[in-house]
Formats: sequence, C-alpha cells, structure tokens
Amino acid sequence: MSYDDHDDHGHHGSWAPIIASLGTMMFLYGFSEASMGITAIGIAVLTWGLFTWWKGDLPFDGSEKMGELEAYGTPFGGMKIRKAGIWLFLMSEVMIFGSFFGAYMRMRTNWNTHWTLRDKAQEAIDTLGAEGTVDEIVKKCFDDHHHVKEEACEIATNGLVNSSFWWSEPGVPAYHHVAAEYITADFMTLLPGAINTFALILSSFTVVLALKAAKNADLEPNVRNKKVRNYLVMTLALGTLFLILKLWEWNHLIHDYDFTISTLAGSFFYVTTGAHGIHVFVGLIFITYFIYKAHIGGWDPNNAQSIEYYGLYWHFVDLAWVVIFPAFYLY
Amino acid sequence: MPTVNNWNDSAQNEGGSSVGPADYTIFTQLMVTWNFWSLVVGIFTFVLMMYLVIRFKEVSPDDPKLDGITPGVFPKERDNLTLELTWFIVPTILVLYLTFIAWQSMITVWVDPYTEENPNDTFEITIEAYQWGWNFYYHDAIEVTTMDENGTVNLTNFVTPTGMEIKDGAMGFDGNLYLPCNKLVKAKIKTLDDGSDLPVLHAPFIPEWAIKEDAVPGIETDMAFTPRESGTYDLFCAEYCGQQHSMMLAKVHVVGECEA
Amino acid sequence: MGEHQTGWQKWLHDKTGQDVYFWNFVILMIFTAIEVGAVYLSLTYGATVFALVSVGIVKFFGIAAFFMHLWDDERELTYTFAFPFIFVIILFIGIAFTSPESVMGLPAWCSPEFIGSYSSTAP
Amino acid sequence: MNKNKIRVMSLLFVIFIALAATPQITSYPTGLGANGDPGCTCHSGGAGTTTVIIDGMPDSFTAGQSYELNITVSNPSIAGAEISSNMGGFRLFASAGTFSAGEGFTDLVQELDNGMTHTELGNDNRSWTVIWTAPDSEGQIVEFTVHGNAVNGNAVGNSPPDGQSGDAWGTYETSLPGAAALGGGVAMIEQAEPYEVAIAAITFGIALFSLMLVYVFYRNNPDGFNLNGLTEWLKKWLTTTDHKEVGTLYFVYSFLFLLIGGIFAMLFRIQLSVANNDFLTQDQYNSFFTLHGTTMIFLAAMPMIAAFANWIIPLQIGAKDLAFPRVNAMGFWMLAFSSILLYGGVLSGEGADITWTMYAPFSSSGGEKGASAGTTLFVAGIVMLGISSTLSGVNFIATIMTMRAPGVTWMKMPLFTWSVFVANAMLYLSLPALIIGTVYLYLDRTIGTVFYDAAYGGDPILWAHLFWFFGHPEVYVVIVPAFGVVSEVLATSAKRSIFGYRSMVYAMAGIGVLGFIVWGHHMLTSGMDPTLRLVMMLTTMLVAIPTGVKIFNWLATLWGGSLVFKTHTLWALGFLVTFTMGGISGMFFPVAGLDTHFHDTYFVVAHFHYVLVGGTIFGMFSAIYYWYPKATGRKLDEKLGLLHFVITFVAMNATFWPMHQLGIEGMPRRYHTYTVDSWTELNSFITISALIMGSAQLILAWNLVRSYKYGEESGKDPWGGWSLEWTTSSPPPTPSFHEIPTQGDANIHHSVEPKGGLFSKMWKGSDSK
Repeated sequence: MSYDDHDDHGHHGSWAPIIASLGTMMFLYGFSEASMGITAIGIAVLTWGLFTWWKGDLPFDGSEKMGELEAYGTPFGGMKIRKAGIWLFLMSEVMIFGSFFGAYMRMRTNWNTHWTLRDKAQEAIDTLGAEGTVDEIVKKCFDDHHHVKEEACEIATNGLVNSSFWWSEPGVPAYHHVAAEYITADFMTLLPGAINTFALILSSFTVVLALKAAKNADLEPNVRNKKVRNYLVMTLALGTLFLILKLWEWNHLIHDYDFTISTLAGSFFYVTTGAHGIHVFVGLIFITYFIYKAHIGGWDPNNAQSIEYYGLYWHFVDLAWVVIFPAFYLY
Repeated sequence: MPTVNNWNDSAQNEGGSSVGPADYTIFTQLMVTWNFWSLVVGIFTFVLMMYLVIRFKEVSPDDPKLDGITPGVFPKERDNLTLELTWFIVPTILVLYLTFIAWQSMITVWVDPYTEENPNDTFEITIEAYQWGWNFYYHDAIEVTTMDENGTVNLTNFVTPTGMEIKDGAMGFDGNLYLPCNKLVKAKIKTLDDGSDLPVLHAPFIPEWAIKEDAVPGIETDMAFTPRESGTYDLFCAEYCGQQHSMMLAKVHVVGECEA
Repeated sequence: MGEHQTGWQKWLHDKTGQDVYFWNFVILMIFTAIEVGAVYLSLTYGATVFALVSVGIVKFFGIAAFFMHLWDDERELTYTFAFPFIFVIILFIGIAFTSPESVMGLPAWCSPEFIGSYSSTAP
Repeated sequence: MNKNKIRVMSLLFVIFIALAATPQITSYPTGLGANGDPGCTCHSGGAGTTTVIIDGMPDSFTAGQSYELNITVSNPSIAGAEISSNMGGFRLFASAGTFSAGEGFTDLVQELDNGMTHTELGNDNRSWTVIWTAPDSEGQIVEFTVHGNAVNGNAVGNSPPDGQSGDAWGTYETSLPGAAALGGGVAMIEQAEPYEVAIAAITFGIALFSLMLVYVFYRNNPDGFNLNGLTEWLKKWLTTTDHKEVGTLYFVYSFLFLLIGGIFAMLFRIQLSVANNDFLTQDQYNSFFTLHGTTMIFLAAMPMIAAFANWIIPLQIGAKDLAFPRVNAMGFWMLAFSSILLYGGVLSGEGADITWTMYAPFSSSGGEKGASAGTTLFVAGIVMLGISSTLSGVNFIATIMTMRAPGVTWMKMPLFTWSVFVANAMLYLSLPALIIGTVYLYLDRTIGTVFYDAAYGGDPILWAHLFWFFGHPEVYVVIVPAFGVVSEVLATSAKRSIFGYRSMVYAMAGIGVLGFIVWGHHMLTSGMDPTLRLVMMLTTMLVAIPTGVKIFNWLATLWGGSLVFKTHTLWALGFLVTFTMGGISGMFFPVAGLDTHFHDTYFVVAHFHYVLVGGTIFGMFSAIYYWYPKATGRKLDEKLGLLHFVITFVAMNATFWPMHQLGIEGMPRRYHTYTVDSWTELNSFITISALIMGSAQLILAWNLVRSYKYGEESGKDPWGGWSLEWTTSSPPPTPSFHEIPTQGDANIHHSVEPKGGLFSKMWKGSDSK
C-alpha cells in the first residue's frame, strides 16, 4: 500500500523504514525474552513507523503531478506499477499459505502421526465395508505405514470400531485429539467457524461496493466519501466480528475440550488459523487508515485504485479462509 | 583365530578407517568412474580456457571493440546453434550415462540388501543413538574372542552397557560394536526414546564401508553393508547433535573368519 | 476493475438488476452452506473429502475470478497469480504426500531389474 | 523536527539496550537471552524472598585442596519446621573445581551435570554440606552460583504446577580467588579466552569501521565537519530511499559482516589445526561455525548481491529508481536490525549453536543438553531476515518487470539484470517455506507448540524439507547473480558481445526451475521417502547441463576477442576455474553410493566453499572492481587488486582443495576436534592457508578506502561496456536518469510487431503493448 514519489526534485527521505524495522526488532526481542515491556514498546514503535509511512501518503490524489508510475513493457505494460506490485506480493502469500497447507497435509496424511493413522483406519473401514474384520483393517492400515509400530494401528482401529468417539478410549492419550473430531459432537464448535466464513465473504462484498462507490464519478465528493466510509466501516465491523468469534472459539476449544497448543493437531490448528487471523488483523489496521481518508474526504475516482489494491489483499485473505475452513474444521 | 579385541585398549590408534572406505565397497568403484570423468571434463575445460586466454589476449590497447559495442546499444548477438546444441547434448549424454550408473548404485545400496532373503547370511543389529553415545543391540548371535584370559565369549542377543559417562573434554569411547565377517549386516537405526534423553537427530557413519543413515526421533531407519576384512574401524556421528557431537564416537570390530 | 463489463455480465445486470458481484456473493453463500451441510450427512471418508474439495474449488474460483476480478483483467495477472501454484504443487508432491517408508517403500518402477545390480560384490 | 526524531530514536535505542541488558544482570550465568535455570526444575515458580547462603569459604583457595561448604536456605514466611518432608532444595555450580558430598550427606546430595543438587531424600532439609575440591590452577577466580528453594511441602511427588504454590526461590552468587590471583603477586596468565578475542576483534572492527565512516564524512565535505553537519549527514543516510544510497548501505554492511564472518572462520580453523585441540570449547566452536555460516550467507553474500542489484539494476534498465523505494529501504533496515538479534546471544556467551541449517528437533530444544539460550533470538533474527528478503525480492521483481526503458526488452536485457531477476524470483518463491518453518521453530521455542517434537507426533523431517525447499534455491540465489557479473565482465573484457545470449538466458531460467526440484539431495540419508531419493537424484544430475552450457558459452565469448587483463577480468577467470571445479565436485553428491559416504563430511565443505567462495565471492569481487568506478567516479588500484587476487586465489585453493581429501578419508564436518592423528597434517596446512586468505581481504578494504580519494578518474565508460549504466556520469545523478533513456539495438530490426500472447512476445523480444 505504498505511494512513492518519483518526481525529479531530488529524493525525499523517509523515516518510516528505519522506525518500523526498529519496532519489529524490539517486538521480536521482547517476545523471545518473554519481556512484555520490550514487546509493547516494539509494537508502539512499529505503529509509529506505519503512521509515519501513511502520513506521507495522505495527500496522494492521483493527479498527473502526484500520479503513480505506469508500467512499461511486457507483461504489465499500461498497468499501474502498484497493481503489478500487489499481485507479485500475493505470489508470496500464495507460497506462505501453500507452505502452511503442505506442512499440515504432511502431518495429516502421510507422516506417522496417530492423526494420520486414524484417517488410514477410517479409509480401510470405508474400503472394506461392513464385512472387514478388525484384523483386516489393522493390516491395511499397517501396510500403508511400514515404519509405525503395529500396535499404533490397532489402537486407531479399535478406537474407530468400538466407539463413536474413539479418542475417548482410555488407552489413547489426549494429544491424539483432532480439531475436526469435535464438530460432530458439538455444534457450538463449528458455529463460529461457519459464521466467520459468511462474515468474510460478506466483507469481501462490501469492499467491492466501497470500490464501486469510490470510482463512481457521478456522485458528489462528500456523498461518495460518505458511501465509501460506510462500506469500509461495515468491512471493519465484519472483520472485527471475525476476530472476536475466532478468539471465542479458541477459548471454547481450550477450556471445554482441553484442546491446547501443546498437541500436534492443536499446534497446526492454532498456528495456521492464527496466521490467517494476523492477516485479517493487518487488513483491519490498513482499513482504519482508509476510513480516516474517507472521513477527511480524500477519495476520488483518480485515487480509488488504492482501495482496489487493498481489496485484492482482503479478497486473498478470504480466499485463504476458503481453503482453511474445510481443511481444518470440516475434514 | 580372528582379531584380538579388548574393550579399553588403544585401538583408537590403529587408524584402520582414517584413510577412507575399503577397496571392496561400491564407493571405491564409483569413485574410479567419477574421478575419471571429472578429470576428462576438467582437463578439457581448463586446456580450452588456457588456450583461449593466451590466444586471444589483448595485443594493443587500441584493439577495436567488436560486435557493435557502443554504450546504450544492445550489441550484435553472436550465436551458433550447432555449437550450442553440441555442448548441450554432449553433457546431457554424459550426465544420463552417469545417472544410470548412479541409479544402479542406488539399487545396490538401498534395495538389494533388503530384498535378498537369506537369513543365514545376514546379521541383524539395532543401533540406538543418544546424546552423546551409542547402544548396540544384537538380534543374532556373535562369537567374540577377547584378549583377556577368559577366552571365547558367546554373545547372544547381547546388549552393551551404556558405557562410561562422557565428561566435557574427555576423549571417551562409549561403545564397541562387534560384527562378523562376510555377512550382510542389516542395521535398524533409532534414537533412544524412553524419555530419559533429549531426542535429536544423529547419524551413525562408518567410513570403512562408506555408509551412513540418520537416526530420526519417531521412526526407524535402515542401513546395510558387508564387512569383508577383519579389523577395528571408527564409527562417527555425522549429524550435528549438540555440544559433544564430536565426542560421539564408537569402535567397530570385525571378528571371525574372513576367508570366503 | 470491471467498468467495461461485457457479454453475459451485462446481460445478467440487465436481467436481474444486480451486478455480477452480487450474484457471486450469493453463490458463495450457498456453496458455503452446502459445505457445512455435507459434513452432517453420514458420508464415507472419501465422499466427504470429494465434496469438500469440489465446493472449495468452486468458491476459490468465485473469489479469484470475480471479487479479485481476474476474469475482467489482463490475462498476465492470472498468469502471475497462477505461477506460484506450480511451486505449491511441487511442495505438495515433495513434502505433503511423502512419508519415510523404509527402503522397501521404493516402488517397483524405480528398479532397473533388467540389468541387475552394478556391484559384482553384492552379497 | 528531524533532529528531534534522531533524539527520540537514540533515546529509544538506549532504553532498548538498557532493557535488553537487564535479564543479563538478573539471570547470570546463562546471560542475555537466557530463560535460565531458575533453580530446582520441579519448583520453578515463585521468585521471592528466599535467602541462600554459602558458609565455609576461605579467603582464597589453594590448588587441589578440598573445602567444606555449607549451603543454607531460609525463608521465614514459608513454614518448614512443622512438616517433616519436602522443605527445600538447592542447585550449586562453580566455574572450576569438582564437587562431592560432604560428611554425613552422602545420601542427601548428589552430583548432577558438573554441579551439585539435593537428592529425593535430601529435600527434607534446608541446609546441606558439600565438599568442593579446588582446581589445579591458582591463577583464577572461581565463580559460585547457588539457587535455593524454600518449599512448603504441599507437593506430592513431582507434580507441578499444583505443588508449587507458596514456594519461593532465591539465588546467591559469590566468587573465590585462587591464592595466586589474590595478593598482588605474579598472577598466572591464563590462556587468552577466544570468546574475548572474538568480541574484542568485533568491537575493534566496529570502532575502526566507525572511524572510517567519520573519515569518509570528513572527506566528503571538509568544511562542514562539525556536529551539526554530522547530524544532517547521518539523517540523510538513515532516511534515504535512493537506490544508490541504499545500495551503498548494503555494501558497507555486507563488507563489515564478511570480515566478522572471516574472523569466526579463522578462530575455528585455529581450533581445528591439530588433533585433540582445545583452543575453543565445544560450545564456542559450535556457535562460531553456526554464526560463520549464517553470517556469510545471509549477512555477507546476499547483502553484497543486493548492494549491486540496488546500484546497477535501475541504471541498466534505464529506470529512475526502484519501483518501491521505501519498501527497498525497509528491506535494508530489517536486515540491519536482524543482525542484532542474530548476534544477541553471542555477546553474552550463549550464542546459537544450531548450525546454519538449524535442524530440528535439536534447534527446538533447550536446557543442559539442548540448544543454547541465544537460539531463540537467533531464530527470531532469521524470521526478520525472511521479511527483509521478501521486501527486497518483490521490489526487484516489480522493478524489472515494469520499469524497463524503451528498447530494454526481455531479450535485450543485460545478463546481470536477468540473473538478478532469476535469483530474486527463486528467492521470492522459496522463502515462504523457510519463514513458515522458522515460525514453527520459533513458536516451538517460545510458546510450546510441538511441530518438531517426535514425542507428540511431530516431525523432525518436516523441518529438513521446509528448510531445503528454501535452502537449495537459496544456494542458486547466491550463485546466479555471480553468473550475471561474470557474463558482463568477460564480454566487456574481451571487447565482444556475450556468446549465445539466448542460451545463457534459457540456462539461467532452467537452473531457476531445476533449483526447486532438487532439494532432496541434501536429505538422501535423512530418512526421506525413498521415491524422492530417486527423483531428486535424477533431477540433481540434470543441473549440470545448463551450468555446463553457461561455462562453454563464457569460453566461447573469449573466442576472437581481445582480452584485457584488468583486475575484474582476473576475478572472472578465477571464477571460471574454481566454479568449474566446484561444479564437478557437486556431481559426486547425487550418487547414492557416494553420498552415503560424503554426506556431512569435509567433501561437502570443500564443495560448497568452492562454489560459494570461488563462485559467489569471486564474482562479487569482480563486480566490486568492475562497478566501483561507476559508483565513485574513481578506479580501484590495479596493483593492489592484482596482489589481492593472487593471494586470495592461491590461498583459497590451498584452503579448500585439501578438504576433499579429508572428506574422502571420512572426517565429519561440524566436529569440534578429531582424534585421528593422520588428519593433522592437512588440517594445519588448511589453517595456515585460511589465515592468509582472511588477512588478504584487508588489502581490498584498504584499496576501497584509498581509491575513494586517490583513485584514477574513470569517466563515463572506463571499461568499454555497452549497457545503459555506462551512458550516465560516474557517479550517476539523483534520480538516476533525468530523461528515461532509450536503448538502441545493433541487430537488424523487424519492423513488424510480433503477434501472440505473453510467451510468444517474450520469445520474440517485443515489448510493445
């Protein structure tokens, strides 16, 4: 979301990069050392850096003088370079979430976790049907995983065959629990995730409406800015709802099910959804700046592309949730 | 009678394994091939380079710039499809040839030992790694003649003691592995997982047979090799495992008849 | 962004009075409902996965094509967005769907049986 | 306003240093970055009012003599007398000497990890007696640390956290001088502590470096040499977003860390020079080679490449600046601050010792046998490096894709620009895997997730996969820009155009793609899926083909030319020699029968130093001599340059060639010391060569400083290059072009615009849109 000055009157320095970097360093230092003081100062400094950055961007009005550069040449010729930039940035985001899923799928499908074995046993039950004896199921499960002890397959199979909630078997330690297992047992566990899905899709829609309003040259400037502001506030509210529900849900899982971060399934669940939550949070921080700009009447069709670029990021966050939700809640 | 061994002798100075893998390993055979082709490629490249550098060095500073080199102008492109294809295809053939040999060696190292079913010719052990030392478990009987006056000792399903505790800076050996000669040794490798030890990666590495495999917490891995000469060899840990990684040593003793 | 909506999008807008974003939004909502509902049907393991993946693909397409308006934008942007998925697939094949089987796990096609082994000293 | 900002920032920095130093004071001996052992581990909660005392200490100790020490724990607010068991515990350490149980206490105290603690039976007491036997050397001061617990006995067995309520612990530290260290007599001079040597050298280096900066500032404008001018000057550098100035920052930073990394290398080469050496302790050795690797890759090689990319790319493609100048500056400052995190542990003696590959689960462990306390900061630093590289990566890719001047089409782009594009694309797409892997690792270390903990089903191999999915593209990321430099330098020096421009580009792109599917060859013996072993073996062998194409194209470039032997030419030719050798030795690794031996031996060390020193560093040195005139307007001294090249080239080969032999003989890498005497000879030779090679870099430093003022004036195009950067003045103005230039083309033009989609346009070289 940067606007950079390319005019010929010498370069303008900016304090933002060094301040934001110092803030990041202090934050990471504080977090590593479990020192709340330094962590808090780090976040404050980081925020200061961001505000310094945005202050330089506020007068950006999209006119010829202040206008951003257009790309030249193949492949992005004629586009604004920021648009190319945001799409290139999304490439990195694709790889980030790809890595999250790659790691998750590894632990879920092929690595020798009890989690995997549960799936393998379930697969065996599906394949063999009702006639399959426990021994056959165990054998099929074991055939897929030479390195596991055979007993592990037995535990998984017995759990599935003998009990509808196999993890409640006394022989199976609590850390074999799977997030998705809870949902069929408790509607309240799935509910926040489902509402969040709807909320994110709706918020994607409001961002699109905000962009449409900002681009509408027929409107009076103050009417346009008001519309943009209202749509963005709706997005902000939906995003906030998303985060609140997520925290509520985490609280529910931890306290009602003892599903904590110190289990493998918990690690993947909380860290992946948490990483997505941080993306949402960053999006919300950016949107406050956009709302402020709408509040002071800063949007017009010439600079509305900033909302478009922001929207691309926000839709991508939605897109990531489209994959996370079935993978972590429903599967 | 076979090699004389003792638990605490100065076997470390025999140095049998410090000169690289044995002649009969597949490593040595492959090295011959690879060294040969490395020399061919290297000598060809360097001779060509020497020739070009000397032949085409600057005669006078006024030598003209060729190919229309002017600042700000993309110079005339020079290429020769035949030449470029030549040095695309010839290395490709060489690489494919070497890959084929490498593929065969992979089968020899990682497949054949596990598919040949002849229990009489195999000797199974489990190597258990911990910070910082080794436990060796024997699944087959082995006859070891020791230097002391007791004579022959039959070791069946024999488990070594943990050995002495290694102090900081001490050069202690924490285990001795005894192997028969001319038998395929199949080793299962794992880390100590009874909770008393920090589970980290290790890797038993025996240069004599050019073999190593990581010990990974949570799973078992395999390696296989065939000793063919009696003697005492080093076993190193090859995967960084913490402070005393370099102290994680053991001795491998090949005992018994080696004449086929 | 789609100021120059053409063909069916214009038709849709004229017929219904709502633009493509609205209908995209509605369809996404419906498919999400299907997705959640599918879990409560007692499907087999494979069928559940199949349902989730198909619905996921539809929703993914809806968001990327219309909300991110790749449908109306230059094709180059679609290529840009699609490019990293090649590497995600490589990552999935290499990391997600492999497991440390023993050496026995090597599939048969890996073995050049017809030439035998390289070493003459194999036991 | 701006001065005010400098003040605020300096104040913040001072506060940060003060806050960061606080844990060092409170948790000595584990130091800065320590989560420290707070006493008996089963009662870790509740620091409070407990007092711990050691009685029975003499004024000074005599060598070898035993002393009886009484440890007493007291806390009036925690009742101990009423209960018969579980009253307290202690943990005692000394920096030298040995412990044993005191008379009558053999059942109550025990030795544990070179210190003393109470036994299960012994926790029914609140005072204990131990025997401490003094070390043999009287010339030292022994530090004692004792942690004590006062326990209220509500614990049943070892059952935290319930049993900890109401307990409190305290710490007492004291020191005991030896007889010789006391009374002003001639104290025995201890062997120099390598840690202190390293820290002193680094401090001295930084001081020298600051002096150099002040000198440069003075030289810039001798009249404005005052504090006010300095503030302005500093402000200019701290806030700059100009690509040339950021490039200079990158360069200075990377050169500093090249020297620091070199100091580490020389220290542990001294340790390795003879068998059974103890110049460094194991901990020092482990953290030194860890920092050497990380520093050289992330803080020296990559910033050096970023420096030249920053400086040269906009000039070569005819852009006024990079696409996102502020993002670019942020990339640099993220990198700069990350080094504080990476080195945070070293300065307190708890440097990360997890190797540059950071293999889990060792890197996620802690405690006595696990990774040292500085590791958490180190991992945080790696996360920050990831952010930095992502920011600079998106910037370079966007710049090259969108800001090429007319005429600079894809297939008319200088090869250096192409190489930076390929390298950054690879980095950009592979880096997320490392970031995710390190975030998992970081969370494992801080908030207790179990991603790599096998006891909970976690997967150690997952780390290796994620790391090498990034790691192998990464090693191409550092070598490919060197390819670009050598292509430019050789063509210019031969006064010809590069031979086979297109095949060079395709080869680079091919290396870029192949780089993503070969990571498994680092893990052939790591318990990886056997099918991957085969696949990665085949693909790895294929990498040799495009690399071979490049080498023969370079050789063909010389054909028919008129080769000028400038210093940069020598470096490029040196690159050809060493990189070819490194490339050939790389062909040994994907072979199953060879890799089971070579993996993690010195053969690997030899190989990657041949390609990283002989490849990347030689290429970058070539770039220094080649583009220094463009940046400063003055040439570097050719005689010093020749001296620098000859010494470095010979010493480099003398250092790394013998390592091949050591590898074949089976010497494992990352060994603190070795027991095989026959390896001493080669190792001593390597050490001497390494010291020579390290020292030779001072010639370059001196050359850089001296030529800045006294070098020969260069003019626009000193070497006869063709690309756009040689059309501007040296140094170039800011912004770098007042008018966007147009690149000409000496080839026959096709006036007809090619038809077709993106790919055919790229192939045919059209840039019209």
